[in-house]
Amino acid sequence: APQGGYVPLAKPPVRKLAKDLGVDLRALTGSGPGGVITREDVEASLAAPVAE
Amino acid sequence: MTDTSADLVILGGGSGGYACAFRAAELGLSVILVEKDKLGGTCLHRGCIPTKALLHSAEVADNAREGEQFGVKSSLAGIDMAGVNSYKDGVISRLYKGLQGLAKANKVTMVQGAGTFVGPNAVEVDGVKYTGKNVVLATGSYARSLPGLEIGGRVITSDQALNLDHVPEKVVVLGGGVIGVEFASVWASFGADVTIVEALPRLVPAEDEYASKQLERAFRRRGIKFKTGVKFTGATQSDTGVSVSLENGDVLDADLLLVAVGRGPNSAGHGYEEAGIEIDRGFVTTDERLRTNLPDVYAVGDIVRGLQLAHRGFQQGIFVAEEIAGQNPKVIDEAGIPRVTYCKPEVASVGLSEAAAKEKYGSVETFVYDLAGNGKSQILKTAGGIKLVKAPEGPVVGVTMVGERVGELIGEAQLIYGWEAYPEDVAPLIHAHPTQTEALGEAFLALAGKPLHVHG
Amino acid sequence: MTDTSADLVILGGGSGGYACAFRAAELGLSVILVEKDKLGGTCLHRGCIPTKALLHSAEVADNAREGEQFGVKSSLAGIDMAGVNSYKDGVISRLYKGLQGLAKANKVTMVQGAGTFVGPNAVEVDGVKYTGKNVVLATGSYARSLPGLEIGGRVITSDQALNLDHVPEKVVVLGGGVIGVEFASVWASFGADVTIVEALPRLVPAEDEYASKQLERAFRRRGIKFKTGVKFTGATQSDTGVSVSLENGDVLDADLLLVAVGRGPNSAGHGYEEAGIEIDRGFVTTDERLRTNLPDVYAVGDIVRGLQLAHRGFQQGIFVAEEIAGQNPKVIDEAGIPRVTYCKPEVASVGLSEAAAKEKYGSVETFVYDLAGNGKSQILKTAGGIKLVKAPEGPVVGVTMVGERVGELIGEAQLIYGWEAYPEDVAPLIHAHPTQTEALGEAFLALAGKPLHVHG
Ligand SMILES: Cc1cc2nc3c(=O)[nH]c(=O)nc-3n(C[C@H](O)[C@H](O)[C@H](O)COP(=O)(O)OP(=O)(O)OC[C@H]3O[C@@H](n4cnc5c(N)ncnc54)[C@H](O)[C@@H]3O)c2cc1C
Ligand SMILES: Cc1cc2nc3c(=O)[nH]c(=O)nc-3n(C[C@H](O)[C@H](O)[C@H](O)COP(=O)(O)OP(=O)(O)OC[C@H]3O[C@@H](n4cnc5c(N)ncnc54)[C@H](O)[C@@H]3O)c2cc1C
Repeated sequence: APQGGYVPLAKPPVRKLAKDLGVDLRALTGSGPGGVITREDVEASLAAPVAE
Repeated sequence: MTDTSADLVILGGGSGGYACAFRAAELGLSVILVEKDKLGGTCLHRGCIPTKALLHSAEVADNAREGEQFGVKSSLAGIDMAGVNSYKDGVISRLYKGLQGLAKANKVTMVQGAGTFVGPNAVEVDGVKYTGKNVVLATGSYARSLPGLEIGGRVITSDQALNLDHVPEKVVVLGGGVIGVEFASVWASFGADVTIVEALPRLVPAEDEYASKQLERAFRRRGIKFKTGVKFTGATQSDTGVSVSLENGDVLDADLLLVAVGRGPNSAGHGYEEAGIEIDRGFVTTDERLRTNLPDVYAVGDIVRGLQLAHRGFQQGIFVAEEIAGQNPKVIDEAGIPRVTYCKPEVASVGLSEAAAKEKYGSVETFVYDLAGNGKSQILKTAGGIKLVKAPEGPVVGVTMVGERVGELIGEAQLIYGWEAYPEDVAPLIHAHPTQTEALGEAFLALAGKPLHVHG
Repeated sequence: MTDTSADLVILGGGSGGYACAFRAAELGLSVILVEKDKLGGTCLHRGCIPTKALLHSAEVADNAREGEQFGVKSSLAGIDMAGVNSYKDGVISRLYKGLQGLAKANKVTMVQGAGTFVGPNAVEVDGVKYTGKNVVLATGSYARSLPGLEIGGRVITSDQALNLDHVPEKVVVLGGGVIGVEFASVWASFGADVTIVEALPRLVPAEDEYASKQLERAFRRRGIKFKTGVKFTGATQSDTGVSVSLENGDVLDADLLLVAVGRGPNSAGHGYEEAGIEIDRGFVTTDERLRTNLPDVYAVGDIVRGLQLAHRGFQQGIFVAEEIAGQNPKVIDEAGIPRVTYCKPEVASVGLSEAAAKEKYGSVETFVYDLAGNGKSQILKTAGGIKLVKAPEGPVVGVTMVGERVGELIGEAQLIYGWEAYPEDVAPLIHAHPTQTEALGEAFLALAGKPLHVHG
């Protein structure tokens, strides 16, 4: 992340959803515009957990 | 004949009880709701709704008195309390009718009468036992007094204050919390001479200090007197008045003394302790999932320690219904429950005060936006401001607002807090001009490092 | 002596121009702002602020007239237009002073005078050429009329309407858009006999049809007449009145005719076309990053086709400043800009209307929450409702609200739309009771399948 600057990985409700579901957003690649992580990305990560 | 067993038996049909009933019914559970008085409870009949009706009459009166400031040749000949009461009662009865309709539509079985909890899982009403797979206790609260201070005559609580047939000339309000400042505000608008006595060092002591300062300044301008940090020692009443003594030797004479020192949980006399339910200084003890110590017995609303607010009751009621239905709802974050005090000016907050946030995070960032910079607030001629508290490198964790009509801004603030938004999330969403929401927007812009209409 | 070159030269100091100037200055750019009249432009001096001040005087007048309904013995002897104007001008001048202070604090170089754009990158004022690495055009808009309808005498636009020294007895308002319904609302509250003429089939035709229906019903109750779907054919005026003819043969006599048929871009006479800037039916053509066809020349605000709103100007101004500073801001979603019409009752919306959403998504889900179920709205005695439009399997993409004071709910609605929230995200956040925000909360609860206070 750029110095000092805060870059949202996802919109607030999606971040909140991810947090509630225990999904680490930093482990996901965003498919939304500008690389933003979408609700679908979060849900997909639950459906198909990636190998460690 | 009514069924005497159900998935869920609820004792008390106030905000907590009925919200639980409706949600449970929606989820397919059978529900018996026991209420000794009127569906809707304190909030609808003796709380939120009637006070806010009085406060609106108060606003109308202030407007009429101050019309000249806006070029309006209005005048105020006085307050017609019979008219105020019939307006207020009209609002209540319409909402009451609606609520009864909802109970019916949701197929909730209503049982009229005073219930007693009998272990392990039933409520007895007039000799009939209603057994539930689950029981929810929701008997609410009552207006407390102080030791040695008996309610009666000129010494009243909110219950009587809501049904006065006249405007008192001179009132002392004991307690500078939400209910106290709301009544003080109404009576001042209606032309009374009002003095608030608060033992703690400031009005609305549960709020961020910023709110107290702003409110005190506004009340001073309105001519509402207050004595903070001073204890009440006694009151005596006669045919002509009531005399209130304070620890510092002051004696205040008035027509009425409103006792607004808080509300106590209504947990005695309904069989709780007798049945082995754990009670802590009057409150029913629950865990964070609102379970009492007895299996399948829950408690919601004002009998559970915490904020005494109607929508907390709603939220807890819904939570318990979903819990019972096996939906495993998320534990409620008490700090995320919005708080509004509807006096003039209003106070609204969500999340943590600066002091609480400092305790939690060590250090915090704060920003105050003064309503002097907000066009719509200038149009309303209201003063006040918005204070944000931000966790270090984190989201905004506290919003406190003071000003006329800011209560309606809490919806937005609540989403921001609840979704843990950063100032940078809010900043790109430029707010509508000219609204008071802009003040919130400006505060977030400023915290995001891009102030627009911010005066140094 | 002032510098005549800067990183950024801006032509026009209205909402778009000054927001761009302030943001650019914050980002370390040197800025020259050219304004021929007053910093703040239309919005502050002849638009948003004065109209909302009139609307507040109107609210105060209505309150005084209707006090009895609330038990308040108030009365209204009339409107003192000199008082209204001095209140209004007081608000403007305070905000104007604030804005001038901000320009100074931001170290924006103000140039007073009418500027002409000269290619490739300069603005000429009184023979002096101000050259910018970048130029932003922000000359705003003016009140349009119809062919053959000359403004003057009893035929006025908002510019004159804002400075009347009397309340007209009878007015015809040509145009049922935002500006038209706002003035109609003010004058009706001030006691005038008002008729709106709108060529399209409904009032506020840019809004979801739901809003038009609700507003028309409310206006009917208020005695505001309107003729929709009928064209204006001509007006003649005399010493004693103005006579307005409609296509259907009707003739309306009035004291004044307010022409509120929209605002045209102020893009002629400032050298734009002459310098090769592409213009499309008066509007300066830009791409989605607000670039004109000339390199390093941008345009913001009402001269760019789209919503003519002050906060759109702010947002575009900020966008261009950040773009020039190399911050690569996100393209503005025009639908995400909140829209508020401040008549009584207010209309507020964000996102798409049902019709627009259907076009985009094929089918949509909608839900309407009636304010009859909302306690605070009942207290205010206001009718109306909230309509949500949801994309199939997607977020809420449209919110339309009608009712007194709902304009302040748009802040919350805007976050929900802007952050693409699902009803399930909003539902757990139970709103404060009793507020109007609850109505929004109830609508989301219902869409999430868990209605609380919803009447079937
Ligand atoms: C003056 C005042 C103003 C307020 N303003 C607001 C406000 O603006 N906003 C806000 O959020 N909150 C406000 N509150 C607080 C709000 O009213 C309470 O938080 C809310 O009513 C609590 O709901 P509850 O269901 O826990 O209890 P209650 O609403 O008190 O309901 C309890 C119900 O149980 C019934 N009951 C009790 N015992 C028995 C029994 N043995 N058998 C059968 N029935 C029984 C009672 O009759 C009652 O109907 C206000 C309160 C007061 C007093
Ligand atoms: C009656 C009315 C009510 C309104 N109410 C609202 C409302 O409630 N909310 C809302 O969001 N919007 C409202 N608007 C719209 C809002 O005023 C405009 O959208 C906004 O002002 C547009 O900003 P702008 O910067 O594009 O243009 P403007 O504000 O028009 O500013 C343009 C500036 O450029 C200057 N200028 C023009 N040509 C030159 C030149 N050659 N040289 C130097 N200077 C020049 C002008 O003097 C002016 O100051 C209202 C408009 C009107 C008329």
